[in-house]
Parts: sequence; structure tokens; C-alpha cells
Amino acid sequence: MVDENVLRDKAKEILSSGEVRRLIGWKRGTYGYEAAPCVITDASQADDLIFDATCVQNPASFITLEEKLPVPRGQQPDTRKIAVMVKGCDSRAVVQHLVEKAYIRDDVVILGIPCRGVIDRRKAEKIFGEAPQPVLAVAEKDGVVIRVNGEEKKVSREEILADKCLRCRYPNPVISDYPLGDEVEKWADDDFSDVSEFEKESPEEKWAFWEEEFSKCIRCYACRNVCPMCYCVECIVTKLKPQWTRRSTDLSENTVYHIQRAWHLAGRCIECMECQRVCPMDIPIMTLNRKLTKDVKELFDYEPGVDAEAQPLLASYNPQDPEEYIM
Amino acid sequence: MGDYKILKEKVPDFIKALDKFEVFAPVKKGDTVRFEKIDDPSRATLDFSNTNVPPKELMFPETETLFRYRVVSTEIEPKVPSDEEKRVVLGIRPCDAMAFSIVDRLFGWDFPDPYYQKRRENSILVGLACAEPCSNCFCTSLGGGPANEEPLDAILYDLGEFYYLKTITDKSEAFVSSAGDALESAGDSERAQATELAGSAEKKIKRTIKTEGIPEKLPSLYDHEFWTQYSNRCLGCGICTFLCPTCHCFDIQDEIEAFDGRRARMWDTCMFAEYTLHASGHNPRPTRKERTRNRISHKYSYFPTKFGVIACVGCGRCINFCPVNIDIIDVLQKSKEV
Amino acid sequence: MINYRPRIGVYICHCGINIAAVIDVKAVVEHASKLPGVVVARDYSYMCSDPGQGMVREDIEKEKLNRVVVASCSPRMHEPTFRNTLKDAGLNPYYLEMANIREQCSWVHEDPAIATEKAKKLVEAAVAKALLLEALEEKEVDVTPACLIIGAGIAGIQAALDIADAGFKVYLVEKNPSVGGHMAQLDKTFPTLDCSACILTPKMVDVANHPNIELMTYSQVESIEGYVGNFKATIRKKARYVDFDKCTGCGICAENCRLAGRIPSEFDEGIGYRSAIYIPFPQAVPAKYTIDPERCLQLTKGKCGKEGPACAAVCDAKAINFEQQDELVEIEIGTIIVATGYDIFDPTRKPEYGYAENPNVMTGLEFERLVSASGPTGGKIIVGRDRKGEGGFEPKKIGFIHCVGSRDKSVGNEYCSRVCCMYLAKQAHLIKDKLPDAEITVFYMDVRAFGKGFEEFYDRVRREGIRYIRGNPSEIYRKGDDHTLIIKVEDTLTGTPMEYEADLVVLGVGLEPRKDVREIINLFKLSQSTDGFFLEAHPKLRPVDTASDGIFLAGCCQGPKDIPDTVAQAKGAASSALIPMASGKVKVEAQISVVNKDECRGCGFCVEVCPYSAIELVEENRQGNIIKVASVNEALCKGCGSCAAACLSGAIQPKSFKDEQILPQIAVLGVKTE
Amino acid sequence: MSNDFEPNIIGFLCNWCSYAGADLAGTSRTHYLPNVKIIRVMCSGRVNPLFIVNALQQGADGVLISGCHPGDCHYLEGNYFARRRFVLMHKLLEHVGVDPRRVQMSWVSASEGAKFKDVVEKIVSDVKEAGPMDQFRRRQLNW
Repeated sequence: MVDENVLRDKAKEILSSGEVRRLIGWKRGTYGYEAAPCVITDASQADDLIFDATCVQNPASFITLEEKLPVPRGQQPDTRKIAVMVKGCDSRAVVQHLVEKAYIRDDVVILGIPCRGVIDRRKAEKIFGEAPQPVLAVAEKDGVVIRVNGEEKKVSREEILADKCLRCRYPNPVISDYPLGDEVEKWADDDFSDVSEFEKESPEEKWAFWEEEFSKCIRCYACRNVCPMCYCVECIVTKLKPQWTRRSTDLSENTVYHIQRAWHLAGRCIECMECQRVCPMDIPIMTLNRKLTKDVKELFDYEPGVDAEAQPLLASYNPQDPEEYIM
Repeated sequence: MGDYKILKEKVPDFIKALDKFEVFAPVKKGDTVRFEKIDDPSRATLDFSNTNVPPKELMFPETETLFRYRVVSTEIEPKVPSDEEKRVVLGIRPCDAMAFSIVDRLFGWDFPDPYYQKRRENSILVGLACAEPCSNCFCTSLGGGPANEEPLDAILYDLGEFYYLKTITDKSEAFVSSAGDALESAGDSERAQATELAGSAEKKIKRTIKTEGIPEKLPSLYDHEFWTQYSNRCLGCGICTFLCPTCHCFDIQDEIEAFDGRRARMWDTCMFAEYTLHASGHNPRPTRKERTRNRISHKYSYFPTKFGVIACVGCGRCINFCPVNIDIIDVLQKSKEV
Repeated sequence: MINYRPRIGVYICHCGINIAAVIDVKAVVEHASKLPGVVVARDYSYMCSDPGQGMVREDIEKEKLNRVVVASCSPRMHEPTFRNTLKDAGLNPYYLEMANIREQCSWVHEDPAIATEKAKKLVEAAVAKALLLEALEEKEVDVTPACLIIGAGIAGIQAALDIADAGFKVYLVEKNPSVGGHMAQLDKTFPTLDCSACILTPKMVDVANHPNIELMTYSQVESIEGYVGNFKATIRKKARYVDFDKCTGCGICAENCRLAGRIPSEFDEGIGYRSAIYIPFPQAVPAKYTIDPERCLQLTKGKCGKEGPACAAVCDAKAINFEQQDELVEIEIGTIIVATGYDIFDPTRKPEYGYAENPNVMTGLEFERLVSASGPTGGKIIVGRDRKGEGGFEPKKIGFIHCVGSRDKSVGNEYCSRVCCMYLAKQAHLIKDKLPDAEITVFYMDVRAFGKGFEEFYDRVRREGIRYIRGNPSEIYRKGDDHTLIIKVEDTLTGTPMEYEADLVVLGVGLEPRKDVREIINLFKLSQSTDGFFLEAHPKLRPVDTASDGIFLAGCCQGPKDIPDTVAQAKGAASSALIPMASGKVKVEAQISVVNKDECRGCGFCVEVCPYSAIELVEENRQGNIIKVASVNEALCKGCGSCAAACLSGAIQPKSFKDEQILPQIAVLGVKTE
Repeated sequence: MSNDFEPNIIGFLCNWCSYAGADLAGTSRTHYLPNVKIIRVMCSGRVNPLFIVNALQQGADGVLISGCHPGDCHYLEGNYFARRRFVLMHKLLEHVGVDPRRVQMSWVSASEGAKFKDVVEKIVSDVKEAGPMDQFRRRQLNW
């Protein structure tokens, strides 16, 4: 685990050096089971930074969310680096950004945080109810110590950690300039059994499931916006010429939106699960992403976000690629 | 007005009895609750904290057809709701109900919006008083409360075995008379229990914001840097606005299917970059900072300046659902401090 | 671009009765006239005819049309025709869209009602796309005035001479040590019986001496890049281990080679023998020796006898150089002619003919070497000699078998090889000439004597007493211990099974695509037709062109043909290749990809996908911020559109096939006709 | 499914092989079912897999993509990219509950007019069995 003082000191050092224009990390939220992501620009703000099991958000998302404002005539753009604190899963987003040339390696300073898992707000609420005060939580080897509404409790990891953590294969950042804290041991694995189970269902059953889920969608695009991989200048979903998806919300457009979103993450999704976490309608968005993740791994032996030198999956091919379904 | 009670097991019968109306009520799907048209009374639930999507969607749907047309002709076929479509909306939380009084002002303003207004007129609103407010509820800071009645036609109180139904307006008579056997009469005792429930619920509301001075202060913070500490982590998604019972912005688009077309309007949000994007490519609100500022300022300054009322009812949805903890109470509090 | 309202003219072609017999053309016109943007809809018997095109031109002028839809045959057929029509009328040729209601409708559907409905939909889709077509600019690039010809058989030689005579540089690349190809192996040519060598060798000498021809024998094309007018090729000149300039061709080296007379000669089809240092045949051009690196003892084992290589010792010119390395040469050319020829069918694939076991069963090409005056027997018909040239016998009964490896589904060759009937007739005649007493029987399926003078020749051969039996032998086997062979056959004219004795059987082996055809395909990105030969751009109207601009075909690589046809095609390919070189300019693809810089996020997926390396990321100043966006090299882009499918934001789009042009087609076709 | 259901299928064919193969079927007067309507693209690599989704949404009951055989692409390698994309999109649609028979891909060369007919017959019969595409079709939904 990372010592928050070490983290803050490093942040102060980096911010004081003038080398970076902003640092992305987490700070305590105003209530509940989730921390707040934060972007700080000055060493004086570094004491707000935290890291514990409430730091569920992926800070890498905020690298690409930064707008590039027009530079007034006679001025130079601020090309200083961005510093970003990343957990293992978050770090894969940075790697994939590099693969896709979203920025170059020199543009980022990566503070790597070994992580034993973060908690799932929905699971926690089921156990402890609402938390009007910000919750403190520390993931340990044998469980999560959580302080809710003035009481400290320990629960098993399975009960409270996010699903992504329960199958985490990269507890330590895969890329880092400053590893903060000692590496933690990998304790989980991913057998995609959830996907395999769903695959067994008939087309009718699958569609019945998605029909209900997609009809809930309000098209707030939180899943798209939070995704570290969704950073097109103009998303085809909101494009008008041509209009791939209508803005109107109905089963047809919602379904197509979700297929488009999942498709655009084929071979790119780094499984931070932010899309599913942010969904206000509880749509199991990751079910689609994970299907593709599984297939990409099985069919093409490809895993995004682990090798910054890799070729993008769908911008490459192998003459021996599988030919199934092709007449 | 009248006092009635409905045994909980009789709620389905009660809904069934309302066959002259289209009945809308909250329906649970997994952990999400949303108003739906009730064809099968057993699907309706009155056991929920609040709906994920506020009932504004019943008057102002996510997507609605304004009119239809043929591409090759100049005639249009308007799709204004007819007078015949009488509705009962069951289980509206008082905060969401209060939102209608706010949004009514906008849709009845310079151009009365027939689509919204017709649905409002055709609807009987039956509230459901809160017994267990959520931890981010702050309705009391905005003049509301767990049993606020404006503009409900009737209100239900969950009194354990049964619901106490208090009718408020003449409009509610129509539906009480059709409810028939499912309703039993109630009296002072139930009324007293209801008052107690409302009082106890009100005490449970912990979050507050003193709104005095905010409408005046916000414009002075137009260029203030304090917005960026929120906007920097804003995702620019539509959760806060789509789920807000008072947000009412819409986009209008033409949708064409071969040679048939419709003009439709759908929810839009000032949090999207496209919202203010000009055809020229210029965007007067180029970053999330301007958009975050606009959302808060519109609710707490521009709207009250124009319509005399803050466009927020304290339902807490934008706080609960914001994935990055942009907490409107926190923002307003900070705005007072800076 | 001026944005004016679309005014579309729709023209439905009857194509005589090809379309009109099935499709209710009037109904389609009626339907089209009601579609959005359509101002005129007409039909005509032959839209591609002068009056048909004239109708379009007139409407463009009178009706101020700015888009044209022609519903007729495949756009692969007449798109260029109608583009020119538009151009003539002053309209940008890319304002044309075609609906394929012939090949993909009237010719494939019988029911008039169904075909008419489908035609309506196809016209609707074309109109939907036409509404969104854009004017495109046709650009030109300079052409490098040089041609690369691969293969120096008669096709390559003829094409090279024609182009060189026209005054353009030719690089003639031949894989073997000598030019000449298969024709050099032949004895006499049918039906005129000219001596093959006599007519070929002067041309071989000409290509070697022509000032405009750079002959690169024993060389292979390593790689090709670029596009019509501006190809770059890398040629590997294989090491001959003999200094090309020093070698005088005296041949003393070969005489002294320790392996002299021990290596089967490729040129003599294995019935003659050569040394490890060799020229393929005496009249080889260039007459320069080559060391076979797979056979030479010095090269394979590192030593040659006790005294070292004899060849080097005896060479006065000191031309032998065992240290020689392959040399890579880069050349720039404007056009390419592929004339890589053919392989003969390998008769071991038909084991029933006993070719592998019996030395007196031979291929037609082996027989050519046997009967040739320059061959290993000096033209004497003696079969079964050993390596030293001893033994053997003069055959008395000779059988010729037609269609070995041709017209034969069992070996995967359905096609007719076109030359076997006549070369077997010629060979029968040659035997009759040399061994008048020999009994000659020809077993045939059909005799195809279709060329100039062929039937007359066939007739003459038959009158010479050569017996033709209609039947395909089922088996050929040796009877007893001597060399007598039994040919089992059913005479299909009489239906009687028969057995013939023979002491020499000549198999009329067919022509096949070369075994290294895949390498050539990969190199030049050619397509194959079903028979495996290279696919021409059009079987009738573009028989020497390939799908790739600037690359042409000549000779048997495109399909079996005889010498006159090969020469004719070579001349055709030469003149086609001369067109861009003579005009000095060539139009580049107008339908290329274009980047919307404002939408590009610079991820470079398109760069990775582009097969022509036509896209690169370049710096762009976006309101003061320096970012990287994709940029398309217009001369390199071919408009395949793979980039567009890889691009997540749709920022890169192929002109005329943009998303916004395809989606409306989908929309129209998606709506079912009620 | 009732037998009188006539599926509406959109085919995306590459100009050089499959479209030419379809033309050859025509030139050879090979009769086949009229259900497949063809949109010509220059290369199967041009086919954005989202075209498939769009077609299913806009009323197609099935979608056919056809290109040159591997190794024969006129543009060298477009069909390899198409193949990769197609397989994944196929799997994704299957996961959403779209009958996998609706979406098919084939290699048809310019000389395979007969194969084109076979491909058409196969997808038409498959889609007939799968029935009308009514899952997320646009027009079916209430306007």
C-alpha cells in the first residue's frame, strides 16, 4: 500500500519543479463510498491528495478530457507535462493512450500506485446503507477495513471490492515513472466465466436481457465520457453528418449506441470498468466490453494496454487470422 | 378535501379500478426505479427511495414527436397529445412534484408549449410523502419538504399497513370517484399520523444550503477560477441534467426514414459540448468550466432572476449520481466563501 | 463548392432486350421520376450508344442537371463511358452514379415483377447516393519513361523490342541465365514448320544489343513499390560467379568442369547433360557462363578436387570469381509488363501413364529436344540412351497422347491448353519425316485445329498416314522385359476397348501457371482467374491490362497460347505500356481518401492500415496548439477506403464512398418495398 | 417462421472481386434469389462494421460482406483487415442476441460467379430461418 505522505510529497515535488502543468489524483469526496478525482495545479493543493480503497475512478480519463483552448496570438501553448496517479488498471489506459498516440511518453509523468482493490459503491450500500459522511476504506490482504458512519468494520474482499478487482491481473501499474509504495502480489485472475455463461444463452434470451437493459438507457453518455479510451475530437455518436445514431432515445437508437460504443472499444478496452460504474441506470455495460476482450484474447492473442509498442488490434492483421463464419 | 386510506394489498385493485386513466407509477428493474405506464398493476411499486429518472419525463419525454411529414409534401401532421389521454401519476415524491411548478413557468412563458401543457392538464398527480429521505436530500433548503403538497392533486402517506390518501385539488375528485371499493375513508387519526411522519422525516434531512444571496453572488463569480476545481473533474456527461427534475432543455432534430419524416425533440443538456456549438465551429462555452458554471448559475441565478424561483428542488439526484462527486451543495457553499 | 439544389437526371437503359425483356422499364422510370431531387427520368434502348449519351448531354444542358444516374449494366462496364458523357457536357464526371440493373438484376432474375421491384430499389439507392456526390478533381502525374519487363521468352523479347524501338528505356529481367524461354527449346513451329531457333535467335541477339534495352539475365525482381508512372523496383542480380565482362564465352571452363556431362540440362529437359559451369544452350544470349551454385563442388562443398576448381585454372580471362555476391539494383520505371510464361504439366501427376518408370514415355517438350538438330541426339530419334550417349534404340511404333493435364478435372485443369493438338500433329509429322516406316498413332479427345493454317496442317498430317484414334488412354504400361509399352484405350467412335503396342509414347502435356506464380502475385498484386493464370482487367476488351494501372500482361502467364498469339499480345502489351510513357502524364485516382483535420485525433490507425503507405501524421496548428493529424499523399492513395473503416471518428473518408454517401444507400435499401 | 417471409439483405461487395463475381453470375445468366441488394464499395476493407449495425437498424434482415480471397486483395491487404473486423463484430452482435446467421461474410473472386450464387442462396435461406429482424429495427418502433 502507498503511504499518503509519500504520495503527497512526490506530488509537491513534481508540482514545485514546474515540470508539469497539472496533476491528476484523488481527494476525499463530500460523502459516501467514493473518493473524488481531482486535478491540482499547485503544490499547496497536494495535501488534499489521498489514496485508499475509495479511489475507484480512473485518473487517466482526465488526461484526455482536458480541452485544448485556442492560444491567444503572441502566446505559446502550455506544453508542460501532465502528472497522473494511476492504479494498475488505470495505468493500462495510459499505455493504450501511448499506443494510439494520444500523447507521447514525454508528455506524462506517471505516479504508479500498487493497489489491492477498490470498493464498489453499490455493493457497499447494500451492506452498510447510505453513508452521509465520506467513507474511509483500506484494502488489505485478507479483507477491507472500512469506516462508515463512525464505525470501523472489516469485510471480505469478495463482498465489497469492485468486480474488476476480484479478477484483477494487474494490481501493479504496468507503466510508471515513480512507483509509490511496494508492489503488491497478484491475487486474482480472470477466467471470463461471466462471459462464457452469458454466451451459452440463446439469441432470444440474450436479446430479452439487452432489450430491458438498453431500454433503460437515457443516453447521458456518461459511459462514453468517463471512458479513458473515448477521446475523439468528434464522437460519431453525436456527429450529424452522417448521423450514425439518432439523438432520440428508443430501443433501436439505444441499442445501436451501445453496440457502437462497445465496437469502438474492441481491442482497446482496458477494463477499468468506469463505464459501468458511472451508469445512472445500472446498465451492465461491461458485459459487452468483456465479450470483446475475451474474443480478442482468444482469437488474436491480443491484450490492449499492456505494451506501449504494440500495434493497435484493428489496425493490424495476421494472414492466419481465424476464418470462422467466412464462406 | 377528502381523507382516505388504501390497504397495501389493495393497491393493485386500486390501480386496476382506475381504468379510465392511463396510470403511471414507479416500476423497479433491478436497482433502478422509473415511472412507467402501468398495464399490470403488480409491477407498480410504492416502496422506493426515489426514482432514478424524475417524473418530468411524463410531461416532457426524453424523445417526442412534434409532427410528422412526407418528404415530398408540405403538409404536416402535428402530434400534440389529445384531451382524451387522461392520466394518473402515482407515487411522485414531493420534491419532483414541486419541480413541475417550476418547469410550468418555463413552458408557459413566452410561447406556451402545447405538448407539455396538454400533458400537465391531463394528469392527476398523486404524491407520496417521504418517510426516509436519502442522505443527500435537501428539499427543505428550497422551500419544499417530505410532504410538500404544491402542485400535487393528492398525496399518499405510507402508514405501515396502509396508505393514507389526502386529496388536495378538485382534479383529484375524478380519480377518487373511479377508484371505488379500493378506497376506504380515513379521519383525524390517520391525518395526525401523517403529520407526524412528515415531521419526523423532515428532521432526518441533514444536508442544507442557505440560498439567500446566491442568485446575486453567482454572476460576480463569472470569471472566477473556483469553477475549475469542479469542472476539471467533470466528465461532461448528462447525468446531472437529465436526471434533474427541473432541467428542461431540449434539442430538435428531423428524422427521415426514406420519404417519411418527423420533427422530434429530445432532452438536451448544457453539459454537452455540442449544446452551444455554433454552425461556424465556434463554441461560446468551449470548456467544461463554462458548462459547469452555466448549470449551477442557471439553476441558482439566471432562472430565479427571470422567474422568481430557484430551479432546484433539492432532490439530491445530481449529487447521488455524479460519478465524480461534483456536489451541488459543496459548489454553492464554496461559491459563498470565495 | 457551390451548394445548389440537386437536379438529378435518371436514365434507364433497355440494353436492347437484355434489361427490357425482364424489367418493366417504364415502371422504373415512373418510380424514379418521383424520387427526391429527380427532375427528369427517361429510358432508351441503348444508353451507351451515341443517341443515348446525347440524350444525357442534352438534358444536362436544358434541364440544368447537376447529377446523373444511369441504370444499365455494371459500372465496371460503362462507368468510364458515362463519366465521359458528363465531362463532354461540362459536368464533373464524378456526379455520375450507376445502378446495375443488368448483371445484378435482369440477367439473374426471371420473374419480371420481382426484377422490376429490385430495379426500383437499386435506382432509389443510386439516387440516394447521387444526392450526396461531390465533384472530384482528376490530377495527373509525370511518367518515368522506362518499362520493366519480367520474363525474356518470346513475349518479353517482343515487347522489349517494340518499346525500345519506340525510343523508351526497357529493363528486361530474366530469371534464367539466357533469354529465349520455352520457344528456344522448340524444334520446328506449327503449322509452317519454320525452325524455331532460326526465327527466335535473331531477336534474342537484338535485345542484347539494343541501346535502349538493359538486359538483366539471371536476375529476379525483389520488390516493387509505387504506382503507374512512378514505380520503383529492386532487382536482384544473382551471382554468376563468373565476371560478366571478362567471360568470353569460350566454353573451356565447361569442358574442364569435374561434373561435365553429369548434370541433367534444364534446357534439354533432362535428356541432355551439362557441367556445373554452363550456358543453357549454345545460342544462349548472353553467351556468358554461369556456375550452378547448387551443383558446383567448390560452392557446395568448399573444395573441388585436389588441385582446386579446374574451371578457374583454365580460364584465360580470369573470369571465374567464387566470391561474387548477389547484387541489388534499384530502378525507376513508369510501366511494367509481366511476361513470366508457363510451366508444362508434370505428367507424374497422372501415374497411369507410367511416365516416371519408363524412359520411353516422354513429354512433348522432351520430344522437342530429342528431335531438335541442336538437341542431345543431334536430331536423331533415338530413345533410351544413357548419360554418356550410348545405347538406345530407334522407335518403330509411336503413340501420341492428347490432353495430358488439360481438359482434365481430375488434375484441376479444366481448360484447353490450345497448343497440344497442333504440336503433337507437328511432332508426328517430324517423325514421319525422319522415320518414314514408323507406325504412328495419335490418341485424341478432340482435335482443335482452329488457327490460321491449322486445319490444313492437320489434314496434311493425317494424309501422311498417321492414324488418329479417338480415345483417352486409361493406362500405359510396360509389357515384358523389353521396352514395349501397351496403351490401353477405348476407341470412343466405335466403343471398342483396344490395346496398342508402342515403343515410344509422347505425352501431349498441357500448359500450367508457373509454380512460382504466388511469388509473382505477391510482388505485383495480380489476380488469378479460375485456371490459375493471371487475370486480365477484362476478358475481351482489356486482355493485356491488369487491375493495377501501369501493369500489363503478355504471353502464356495470362493463359495458354501459341507463338503468334503470344507475339500479338506482347505487341499489344507494348503498345499499352507505351501510351502513358508516350504521353508523359498519367491520371491518378480521383476517388482518394481525404482527411477532415478538425475531426482527426491523430491516433494513426489509418497510417497503420494503409497498404500504400499513403498516409502520414503531420503537425497541424489547431488554434495555436500543435497537434498531429493524418494527411494523405494524393499520388499514392488508391481509394480503397480501408482507412475509413479503421478510423473511429470518421475523420478520413474515401471520396465517392464516404460514410455519408453509403448510409443513405443502406437506408433506402433497408426499407422494404411494400 | 413462415415460408413466405422474403428477407431483405444488403450486400457490401468489393469492386474488384466480389462485385465482379456478381457481374459474372449475371453475364453467365446464373439465376439466383433477388433478396440480396448490393452496395458497391471499392474494397471489403472499406466496410466499416458499423455499416452492418446500421443496415440491421435500417431494415435489413441480413447483411452480407464479400471480398477477395485472402491474399488476392486488389489493395493488397484490405480483406485481411475486413476479416478481423468482421469476426469481432459478428461475435459482438451475437452477444447482443442477433441471430449469427444474419450477418455473413464470404470470399468471392471475380471468377466465382457460381460461388456468388451459392453464397446468396445460403444467406437467404439462413436469414429466412432466422426470420424478420425485429430486434432493434428502426421503423418498427413507435414514432
